[in-house]
Amino acid sequence: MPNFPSFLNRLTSQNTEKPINSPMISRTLLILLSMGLATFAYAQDTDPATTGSAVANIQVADAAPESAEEEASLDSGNTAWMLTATALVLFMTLPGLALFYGGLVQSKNVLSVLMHCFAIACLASIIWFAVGYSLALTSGSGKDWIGGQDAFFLKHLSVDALNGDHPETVWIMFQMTFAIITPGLIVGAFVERIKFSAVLLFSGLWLVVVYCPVCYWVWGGGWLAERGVIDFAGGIVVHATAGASALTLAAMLGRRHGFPRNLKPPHNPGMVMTGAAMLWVGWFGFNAGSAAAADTSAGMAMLVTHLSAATASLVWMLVEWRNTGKPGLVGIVTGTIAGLATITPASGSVGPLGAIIIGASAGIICYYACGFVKEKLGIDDSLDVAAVHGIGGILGTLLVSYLGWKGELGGLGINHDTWQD
Amino acid sequence: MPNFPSFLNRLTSQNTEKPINSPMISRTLLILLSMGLATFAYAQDTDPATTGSAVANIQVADAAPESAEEEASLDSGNTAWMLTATALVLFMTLPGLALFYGGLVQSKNVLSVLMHCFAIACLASIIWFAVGYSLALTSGSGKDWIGGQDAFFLKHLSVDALNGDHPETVWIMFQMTFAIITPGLIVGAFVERIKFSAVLLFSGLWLVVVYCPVCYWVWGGGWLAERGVIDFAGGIVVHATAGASALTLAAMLGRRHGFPRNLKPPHNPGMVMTGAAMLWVGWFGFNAGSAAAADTSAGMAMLVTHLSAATASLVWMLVEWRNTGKPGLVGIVTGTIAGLATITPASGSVGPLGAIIIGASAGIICYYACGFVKEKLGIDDSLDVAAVHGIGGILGTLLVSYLGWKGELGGLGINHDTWQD
Amino acid sequence: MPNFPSFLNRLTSQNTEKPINSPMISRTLLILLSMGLATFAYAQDTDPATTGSAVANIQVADAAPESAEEEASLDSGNTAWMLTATALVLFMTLPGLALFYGGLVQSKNVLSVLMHCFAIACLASIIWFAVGYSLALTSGSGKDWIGGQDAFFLKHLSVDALNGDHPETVWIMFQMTFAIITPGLIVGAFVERIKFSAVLLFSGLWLVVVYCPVCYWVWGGGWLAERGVIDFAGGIVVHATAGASALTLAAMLGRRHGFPRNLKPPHNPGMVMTGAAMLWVGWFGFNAGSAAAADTSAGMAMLVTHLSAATASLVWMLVEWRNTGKPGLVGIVTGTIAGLATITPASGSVGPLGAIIIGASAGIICYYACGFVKEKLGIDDSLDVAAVHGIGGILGTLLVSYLGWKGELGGLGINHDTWQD
Amino acid sequence: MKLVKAVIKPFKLEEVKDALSEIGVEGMTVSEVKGFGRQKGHTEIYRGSEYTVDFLPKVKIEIGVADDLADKVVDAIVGAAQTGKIGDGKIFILPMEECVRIRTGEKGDEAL
Amino acid sequence: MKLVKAVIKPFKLEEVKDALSEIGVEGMTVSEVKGFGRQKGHTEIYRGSEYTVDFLPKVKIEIGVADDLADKVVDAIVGAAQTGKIGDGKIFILPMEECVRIRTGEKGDEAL
Amino acid sequence: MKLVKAVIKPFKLEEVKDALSEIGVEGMTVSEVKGFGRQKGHTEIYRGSEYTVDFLPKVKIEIGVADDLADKVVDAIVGAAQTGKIGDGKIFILPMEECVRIRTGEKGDEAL
Ligand SMILES: Nc1ncnc2c1ncn2[C@@H]1O[C@H](COP(=O)(O)OP(=O)(O)O)[C@@H](O)[C@H]1O
Ligand SMILES: Nc1ncnc2c1ncn2[C@@H]1O[C@H](COP(=O)(O)OP(=O)(O)O)[C@@H](O)[C@H]1O
Ligand SMILES: Nc1ncnc2c1ncn2[C@@H]1O[C@H](COP(=O)(O)OP(=O)(O)O)[C@@H](O)[C@H]1O
Repeated sequence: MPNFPSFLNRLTSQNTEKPINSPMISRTLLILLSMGLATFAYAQDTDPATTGSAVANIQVADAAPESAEEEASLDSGNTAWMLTATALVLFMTLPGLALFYGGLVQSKNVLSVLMHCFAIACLASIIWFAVGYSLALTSGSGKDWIGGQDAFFLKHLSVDALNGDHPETVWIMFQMTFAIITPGLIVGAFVERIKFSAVLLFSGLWLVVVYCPVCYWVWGGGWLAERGVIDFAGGIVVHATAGASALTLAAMLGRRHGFPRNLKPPHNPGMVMTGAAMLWVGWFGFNAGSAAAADTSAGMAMLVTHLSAATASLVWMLVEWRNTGKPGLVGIVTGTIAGLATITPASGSVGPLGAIIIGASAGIICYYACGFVKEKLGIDDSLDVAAVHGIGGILGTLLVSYLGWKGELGGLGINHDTWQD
Repeated sequence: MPNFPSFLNRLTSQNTEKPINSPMISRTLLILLSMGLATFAYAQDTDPATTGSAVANIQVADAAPESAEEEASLDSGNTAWMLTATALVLFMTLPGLALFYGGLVQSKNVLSVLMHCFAIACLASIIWFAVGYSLALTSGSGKDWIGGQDAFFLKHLSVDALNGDHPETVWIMFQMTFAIITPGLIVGAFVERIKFSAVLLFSGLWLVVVYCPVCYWVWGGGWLAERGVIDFAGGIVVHATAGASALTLAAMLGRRHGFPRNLKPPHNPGMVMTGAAMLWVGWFGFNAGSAAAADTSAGMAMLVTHLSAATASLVWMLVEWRNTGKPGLVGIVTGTIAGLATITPASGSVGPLGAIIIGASAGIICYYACGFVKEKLGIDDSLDVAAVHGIGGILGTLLVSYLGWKGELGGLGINHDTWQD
Repeated sequence: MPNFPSFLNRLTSQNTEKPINSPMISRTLLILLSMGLATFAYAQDTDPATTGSAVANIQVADAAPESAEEEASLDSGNTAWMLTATALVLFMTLPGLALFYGGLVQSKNVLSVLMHCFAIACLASIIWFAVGYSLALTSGSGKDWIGGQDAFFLKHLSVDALNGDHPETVWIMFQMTFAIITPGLIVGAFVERIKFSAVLLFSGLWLVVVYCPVCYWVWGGGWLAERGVIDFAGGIVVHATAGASALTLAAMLGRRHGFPRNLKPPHNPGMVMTGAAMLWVGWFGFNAGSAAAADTSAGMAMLVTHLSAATASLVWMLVEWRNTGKPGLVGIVTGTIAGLATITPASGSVGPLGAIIIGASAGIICYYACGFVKEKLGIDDSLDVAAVHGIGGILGTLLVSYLGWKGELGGLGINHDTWQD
Repeated sequence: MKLVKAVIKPFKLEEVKDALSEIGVEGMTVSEVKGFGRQKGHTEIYRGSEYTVDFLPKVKIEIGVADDLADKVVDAIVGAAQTGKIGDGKIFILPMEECVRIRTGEKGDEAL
Repeated sequence: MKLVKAVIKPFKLEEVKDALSEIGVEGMTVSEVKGFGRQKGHTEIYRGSEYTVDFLPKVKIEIGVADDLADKVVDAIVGAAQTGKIGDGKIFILPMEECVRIRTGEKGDEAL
Repeated sequence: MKLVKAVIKPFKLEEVKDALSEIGVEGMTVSEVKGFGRQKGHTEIYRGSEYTVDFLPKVKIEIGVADDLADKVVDAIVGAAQTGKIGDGKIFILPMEECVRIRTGEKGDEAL
């Protein structure tokens, strides 16, 4: 990757204002790393109280298929829910995310954004099959920063292998849909000014170089998992990585022509709303599916996910109403996504009142983060991936320490004695 | 609420023709009450034969979580289905209902309608969390017209509480999606002539003042439940209340400019169709989910729901074809919704042939009801909420007495001996 | 049906270029038959090795409800999944297929296409209730080419009848959604040049005369089932029949004005993408639901379905990129559908690597088949039903012999010893 | 003959149409346009960023009229479309040499 | 030079374009418009209520032509767009003072 | 007074608008049109079949100007919209008899 900058230079379409300069690359890679590490470190700092249960929260703890095979037997109810959750998470990307992003750009760019989302989904699927699952979720490498190679091309797979009490095939598919949506989210950072071939190349590389390792660290049994980081459904793995990478990439690519004073408004708020609604519904699969079972944990995850989304939507709407004089459709649904991203890491560990607090924080903080990134940092993170997903994912990871079970404020709305996971 | 009319007067946007006059309020409140009571009374009159089983049909009969907790244990299959059904019912409102209504209005009002649906969904969620669930579905008040206050802010909730054999969290979420869609339906009555702040205020109040009590009466163990009213999935609770309130509200608000001779046709029938299709799919969760289990009752509910929708669609289309010379997309999908609303209260008690009869009745009666409300009553119930949902819900409640199990015509298509619930 | 041609002649709207001539009918009926038989024969030729397991693959093997009733008991997990799968398959047609087709035509025809899809869905539901289920999936006739008549109007149905370990009602509904989408697929052959009444008449007749028998042959215990044909989820029953009939019908109806040199391009690629994404998600219900349980077979079916779709999309995109200089949204999503149709018959018998091979073949072969049908055969199969679904379904049926379990190449990626169904 | 071209605010279309019908104008052709003028575009705020909307939606009406009717048409439009607020629009009057009714081939004032 | 402005039924666009190409017209500009005229709008019935559709979809074609070609252009349009039914549309001919081809800066008949 | 009508490539709209603002033009009316001209349409290939796209998207700008400003306007447009590639579009200049500002009723050059 030494000539990555010049390569990017060549592939970038002519729409950018600021050419990419090589020293910037090293700087931004540093930013990426430091942001990432800061998050994790912080998460770790404040988490000791929860260490004990956190490992159990991480649903891959018992995911090593070989060991599970003999004793466990298939539970049709849990399997039914995991199959459904997989369909829901795919639905988030196709067509949910595609419509959400497609509606936010200018009308002349809508087809290109849809194409990005769709092609990335296909590409990520193949990469997950080829190397991703193996590197991200199987042990066997003996290392704590990357998974093994035994499951390349899923060659290890037998049809009746189980992961816990559902088939391993379902687990591979469910996690695949996470690997699909994460690079899809980053699309929001570079819309309207990048070549299609560059999108494919970047997304493919990113999945292998960034997503798989981080996924292994947190869910695959890597060093963060060992230190007890809580990330129920992907606040770090999905949203923080996507947000940090989006920021880095947006800074590297430069700004769109006309940024920040002369941009075109979202061409189709109705399309944005439709996409956001699909993301909301699909997120039930994302968070409640991360319980890996149709059980009380899944039920609570769905409830808090929904409450956080609803609260963040209303709070965002009210802030916008106060600041601009009228509430808007694009605003309220952006609040929804902020609320959903923020509850994601916490959805296994907080109660209803905790969810309301998380949602309200998301509505305010992500709102101001949007302005901060674009106005203060001057980075054209076009569809606010960093401000909504990145900040949201990090915020949720931090809040869970205070709001979660046995955290400082107590698991609000949850009976302490009966809460066990 | 003594100054409600003048309040409404202030909040109404300038689009109306007829100002609201105070005496009208009392009159319409009377209409609302009488309509409601008439329905319930009628339902009760004709229902004695079914009293025994009706209580069992009402899925909240055994929903008092405290009592169920000890003996029952969680069934993962039923939980899986209830999680799925919840996602499906949310999908009905977001984006289903929003698109359905959005396509029916003029293009300049589409964003406002989408905003109404979305914001109401968020608001209803928070209200359900704060007071709704408690007032509508928990006992403990000792009264037969309103529920208890122990579950305000869900403070009673423990993560492993069960409702029957699925988590109480799931039950709260499932019922929340009903509380979301019902005020959403009423949006159809006041589109194109109301201020956004008035929508929020009305919907919030309505949920607490109308929906929660009626829900308690029928499903929460209130006086109607005691008298054996059959309302499997919400013919009374959801559709009749929404329809009656829509009619009242439309009468109070006055007519749109140009009503009835100079209105603009639906701006986007394709959007209407998309929304209706999503409502259809989501309705499987609504009706079959009301069985509260993945069992034979859910299976039959899904089958009859589908048959009624298909029949009503075709019948509506044929009536329109005969009356206007050509079948239209808006017509056929309105028939679908009529068929779905009408089968709702009956979907736990009729067989396939019963569903065909219900669907055919819905197709004809709701078709003519549309004309009746607008032309004869002269009420600008803009998107025909009363004619389609109100009449549909009431019609289904009446028909179930004749078509349902042990009703006068017998449960058509169902083997009497083996039908037990 | 002797005057079928002249009947069609009368009902065709004036948009066609080439009048239908009677001799053509016999010719095309011959084509249809021969195409169909060729497929089946071929499938049979190469299948002996799999005969043993094939019958088990066909999920109707144990579907005779009477026999299953006593011993089996309901499994809530499997029932939950079948209820969900049913909702997903309905979602494929409404609104998935409708939007997919609607976006491909000229803007002036979009409403008519949506209307076709919607009305056919309703009509097929009623026919399935009245005679279809009985003729297609019940025995009792004693014949090997058509089912019995005992289940006309579902008069045999008792509410607690089981099919295997899920309710028979669910089975009827699940299969009904297949009967809905298949005539819906054929819509693509005659868009933009047929009267609405002709569509209804043709679709109704086609369902009874073509679909029900073929369904019985393969899934209902008919002569093809007896010979061990593998068709897990409908490669023959759904896609090959739809494709062959589409070709026949397109040839009979003649070409659209301006075919092939002066056609209008798809009016809304974004709508096409939205529909295709919904088809993709829904297809999980189609294929994994065909396992009739939430088990390892369903999990593997979902995994291979997804991999085939992703591979075919990328391959189609690359071929188009090479041939035309730029990749397009309509192209990549057509590849998706090709990959999904092709894996359908094989989704119960191949592993991940087999799915990749099937997807890649679909991407290339269906791509060139589109050109072949339109340019070489000169048949205006307007939305390429034959090339994508017909060729796809046949291709998958052929490939499964080589790639499936114990087929010549072995079940790639599947551990032979543990693969049992 | 004249061709009168008026650019008005969209929500005034119905009123203008009615006013024109009243003075006997039987035909007009309408299109959606975007206007740029003294009424500067507004800014919309999405997610904390400002977006400038330069071009505002307007409706353009074209009416072919006989010479003597032109002034009445202009008055009718001004009467119906005026709000007194900036952005009300403009009327342009162009000379027209000939008019043909396609259905009949009629020419001149007959064809209007 | 003249500017010929024709309002026709949308489905006649292809035929008019072909007819114009035949007589050597190489350029034209087309837009979607709504027409109001003798061909009154129709009513559509949705859910038992009547909706009046006043404005019917039409297509407007603008063609800049040299003076001597104007009549041939009008004839070609009339020939191709005529159905004889009400609502066939109108052709307006306006005087044009100048025409410029942006690519080259050419002026006058050259630029057409 | 003149009515200047320019058909340009859509992505040049911003630049033309800026160029016109610079020379003091304060108003214009813009619409989306389809153009047919020397720049023949292209073919698009979907699923192995060719589709011909005859009409290309263009933007039409209409500007009412005082007589003496017309040439400057034309030059500004040519300057901003020229790419030198085929399909750059045309400018038509029509005589205009009168202009009315609806808001005030002003007429003539005042109203522009
Ligand atoms: N010189 C012009 N040429 C063409 N159209 C114009 C011109 N000036 C104004 N318009 C049109 O008239 C509309 C209203 O003009 P504007 O200057 O905003 O307000 P007012 O007419 O009240 O002074 C503009 O949006 C534009 O469409
Ligand atoms: N005076 C007019 N000015 C501008 N456009 C007109 C005028 N009269 C008619 N049109 C246009 O011509 C179309 C056809 O006119 P109409 O009166 O309906 O039929 P016909 O041309 O057959 O008499 C109308 O829809 C309108 O677009
Ligand atoms: N005679 C004409 N009348 C009206 N519009 C024209 C005429 N000729 C060209 N145009 C418009 O100008 C655009 C560009 O013209 P074209 O011939 O393609 O390129 P160029 O102007 O570079 O020669 C066309 O798309 C069309 O919209």
